[in-house]
Amino acid sequence: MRAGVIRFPGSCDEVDAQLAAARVGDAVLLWHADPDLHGVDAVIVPGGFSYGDYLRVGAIARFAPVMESVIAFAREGGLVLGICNGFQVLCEAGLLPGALLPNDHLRFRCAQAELEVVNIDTPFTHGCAVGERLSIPAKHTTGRYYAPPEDLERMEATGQIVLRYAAGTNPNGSLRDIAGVCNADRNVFGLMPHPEHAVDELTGASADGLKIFASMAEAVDGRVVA
Amino acid sequence: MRARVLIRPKAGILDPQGIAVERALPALGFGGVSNVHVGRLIELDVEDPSSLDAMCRRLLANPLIEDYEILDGRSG
Amino acid sequence: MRARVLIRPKAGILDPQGIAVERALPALGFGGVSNVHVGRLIELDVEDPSSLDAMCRRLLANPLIEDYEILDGRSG
Amino acid sequence: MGASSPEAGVLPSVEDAVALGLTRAEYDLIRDKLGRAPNQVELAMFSLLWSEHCAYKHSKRLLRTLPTEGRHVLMGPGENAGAVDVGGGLACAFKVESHNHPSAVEPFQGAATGVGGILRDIFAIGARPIAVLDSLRFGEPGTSERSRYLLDRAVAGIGHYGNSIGVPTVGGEVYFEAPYEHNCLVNAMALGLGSADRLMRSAAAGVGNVVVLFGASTGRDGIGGASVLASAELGEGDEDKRPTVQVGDPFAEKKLLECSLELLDRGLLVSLQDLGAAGLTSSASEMASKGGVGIDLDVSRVPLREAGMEPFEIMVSESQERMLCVCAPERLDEVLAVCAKWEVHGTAIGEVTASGQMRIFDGDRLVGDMPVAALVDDCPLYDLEPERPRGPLYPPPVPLLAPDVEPTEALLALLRSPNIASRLPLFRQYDWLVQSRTVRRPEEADAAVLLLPDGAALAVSIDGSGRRVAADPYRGTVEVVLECAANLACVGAEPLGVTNNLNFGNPEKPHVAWQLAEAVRGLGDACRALDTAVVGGNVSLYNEGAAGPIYPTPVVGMVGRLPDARRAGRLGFARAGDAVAIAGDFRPALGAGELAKLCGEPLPDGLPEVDVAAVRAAIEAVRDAVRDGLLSSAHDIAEGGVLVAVAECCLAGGFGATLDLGPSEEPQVRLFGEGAGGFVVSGQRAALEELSARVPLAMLGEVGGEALSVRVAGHEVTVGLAELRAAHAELERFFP
Ligand SMILES: Nc1ncnc2c1ncn2[C@@H]1O[C@H](COP(=O)(O)OP(=O)(O)O)[C@@H](O)[C@H]1O
Ligand SMILES: [Mg+2]
Repeated sequence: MRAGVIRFPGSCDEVDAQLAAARVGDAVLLWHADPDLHGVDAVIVPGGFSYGDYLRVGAIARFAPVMESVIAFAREGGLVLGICNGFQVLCEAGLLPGALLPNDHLRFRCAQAELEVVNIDTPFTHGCAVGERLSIPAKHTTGRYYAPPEDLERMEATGQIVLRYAAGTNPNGSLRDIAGVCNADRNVFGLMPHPEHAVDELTGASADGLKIFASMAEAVDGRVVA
Repeated sequence: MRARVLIRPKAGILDPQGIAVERALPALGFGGVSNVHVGRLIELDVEDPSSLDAMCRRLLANPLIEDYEILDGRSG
Repeated sequence: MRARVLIRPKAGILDPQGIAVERALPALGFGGVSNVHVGRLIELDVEDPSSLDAMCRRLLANPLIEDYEILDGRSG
Repeated sequence: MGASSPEAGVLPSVEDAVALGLTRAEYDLIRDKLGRAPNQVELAMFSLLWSEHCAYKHSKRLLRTLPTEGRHVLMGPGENAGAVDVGGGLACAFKVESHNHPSAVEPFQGAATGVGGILRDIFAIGARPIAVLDSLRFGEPGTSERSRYLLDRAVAGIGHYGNSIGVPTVGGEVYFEAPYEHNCLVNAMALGLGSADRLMRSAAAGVGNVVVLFGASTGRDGIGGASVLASAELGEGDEDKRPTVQVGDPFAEKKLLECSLELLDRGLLVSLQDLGAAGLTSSASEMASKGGVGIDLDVSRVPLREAGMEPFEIMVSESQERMLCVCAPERLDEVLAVCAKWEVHGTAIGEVTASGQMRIFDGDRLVGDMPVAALVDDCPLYDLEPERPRGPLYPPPVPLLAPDVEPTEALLALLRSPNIASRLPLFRQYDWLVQSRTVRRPEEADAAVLLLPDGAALAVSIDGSGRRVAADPYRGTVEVVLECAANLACVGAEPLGVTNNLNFGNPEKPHVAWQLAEAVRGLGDACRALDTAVVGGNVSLYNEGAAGPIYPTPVVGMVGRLPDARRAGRLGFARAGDAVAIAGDFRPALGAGELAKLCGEPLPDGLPEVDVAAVRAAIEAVRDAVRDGLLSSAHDIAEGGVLVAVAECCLAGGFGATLDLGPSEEPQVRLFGEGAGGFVVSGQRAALEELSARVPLAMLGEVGGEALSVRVAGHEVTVGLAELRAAHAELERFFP
């Protein structure tokens, strides 16, 4: 898999995402002002504070020249992963349902999140088992997932809810403990926790996040990556 | 023209900022306050006021979670 | 009474959000916009409107860096 | 540009000079240096460069006594940050700086811009910021609403800036004492990594080279003081036009950081300097002074955020997120192109000259013309008149416990004390893991540990105990340095260098002068004893409130290295059955300790002597044991003494322990006494016995179970982990 990680002004975790993706393939940085995706197999919209998170998280980044190409890429079935701020950008861009609102406690919180894999029938989670627990750090001020009730019902039915915070550990007030969702076609996936910060036990509390990148690589390359 | 855009959380969506303000006020001796909501105020000079609505829908507000209202900057 | 409090960065105080929005708009095809400022909107039901001013000074606004304006909620 | 003598304009008077904080004598000296009365622009510039903050009038002579050279030092004091060699061709740049006053006025923005300022110092020398630490002091949170507010907002501000710019906040310290009630301290430290052979200096060079200002536009931020110079009479409400509160923009700084590092990577710059206190005035003058050149600046070319700013306002503005660089004329276009790429505004505003003069133009009008040497070097330095106070300077703390308090109650009260309780409610508001380098985060180990590319790691600790320094400025400061080294030892690191921030009261008062002189003597002696060097720092004086001076608070930041990140030590007990011991010749005393404070004891006049050589030996023994993987855990004994240290090991590891401290004349001293040089270590019995060959070692007992149970001189203390944890979580109350 050759992954392209977008760098917006204000991105913070783009290099971490590049290093994580490079563990299962190649990874390059894509510049926000350059609409050319340089033939990557998958796009990662990284965490950080694109455009300072000013106005509304993800609202300005969503209009960057590169995003037009990402939207087209996604419509053609290309794999797109949005992490934290990237998740917010993908929601603003309409590639994912719902929106992210300020945490119910209104503070930035950095902590290990205990996640439960709900749907493994996606290119991002098929390396996991249903109900498997993943321990992945989350760090954000605006991670409370919201979608209108009728949409939530549909998403439950169509398997678009991919990750939940383990019962009783919801760190931000997300509806139905939702931590990560995909689009109807399941080729676009966004989550608030940071899998790129859970790829090596030396600098993270676990390596569970690697499963997400490995799943993507397998989906792209059609082979299992150690 | 000077315009003001008022953006508020849609009814029915939890507004923890509003709740926090509502909780803090009595402690400071301000009773009789209810129904508090916190949103955004955007003020701008715009040459073509007719473009404001589109601006709100495309960028300034997120219709899924927010309502907006455009005021003439001189009003109020 | 339903009241609206508009809170904006004081004149001369840096307004990073306003700058960011002003920079973004032309790229979206919205030209002719200038002097953009981003502040906060607080809407509340208050029994005693005369207490609003004190509320703004004590809690709702930060007088060091923000100006506030109280509007009757029905207006605008 | 080119002109004869500057426009006089409305000549400011000596009273204006006094209003700006200069003495009459200093004003006369400025007259002599210029051979005429300074005009408005010149007086504004002199008043800032000759201020305590820029000129170190009362501290420079003391600072000269500090050891600033050593085998690891690449860059000592004098540049924007110090730097040490961390191997693999890499340099670690680091510095601590205070933002005390701005934080007292507006804690969120004050703390945020403090972080922004120290980060600029790091990337100004070409290092990419990799970590932030914070050192905070407030009044008692239990009784002071104001202190709770300052704490809450300062922490939020630090998090806001550090989190948004993608630099992890990996450590820090916070203490609460009444003397900080009217004068909080907000110090921020930053570390950066860069290639050792390409560190950037700030000396301007190359006559004819261009001076480029890049970053945010310039407003009236922070010019409050100088506004007495405004020739335009201020009318009602015009005060708004002269805000002193600076608002931080981490997004602008993020772009500034990437832009600056790319400019340096491409070798486009001759020199680089951040704009900090005193804005363009100090940045340009210091660049010229260090390069032994002159600089011409044209304020009419400075991009402004507000209309109608006067030349002096532009020169003294402290608008944030700006940098100044010097480049060759033929490089200017490339420089501006890099700025454009990062959406950073860059403007050529001046030129390096051979004149040795700082000349300020407004278009073609010369509005200021001063010898650089006069501005930067000729500020008079003052000798302190230290005098040891005869009586106590600080009232005794409010008693919360009876002197004969039972050990169990004392332990729980100590764990609940805001000075000891878990800092998790604070630091979980900080991103401690971005950049994928953090091997040890806060409360996992006594020092933060950051992975280096070659598999080695940096360790960093920041410390300062105002109360103990107040009791004994010399020994208290020695203890601070030793504690930093002990923290590093607990993760297996050896010191590479030290930075420090001297937070004191008014140095013109003999007793404060004495505190300052003694503290600096202690700092120097302790660094020499550990043969490590002071590579930088900051001084913050006049920290006094209505109730008198703050506790003298030298904050020490120490950076070290360990060869193998995978061997980094932890503080938590890790294995049931491990033996627990105290390593080091630990001689505790209650005076000036946390328990004494809770019991309302007045500060003692002096601390027990420290055997620095013995402490150093213990530090090195523990460090080597950690490096060799002999220990399961290591934790230095600090606030609250042995029993609190052991409880912290239990909580961090999730294990209980059963210990026997043996007989003791004074069980309270044995359990809760404080002092330098003691470590709680755990590991296999054989490993600890091996350690005992190098350092005095007292076996205490064993790790295991769900409770901490300690026997001493007949007393028995047994507290379950859950109860310990509940007490330790006290600060949660302040962060709902
Ligand atoms: N307490 C101190 N110990 C050692 N060096 C110091 C101390 N205080 C200031 N310095 C050095 O003096 C120089 C000027 O300090 P400062 O004015 O804070 O620089 P800047 O304006 O770049 O922040 C710096 O090189 C700093 O490291
Ligand atoms: Mg500097």
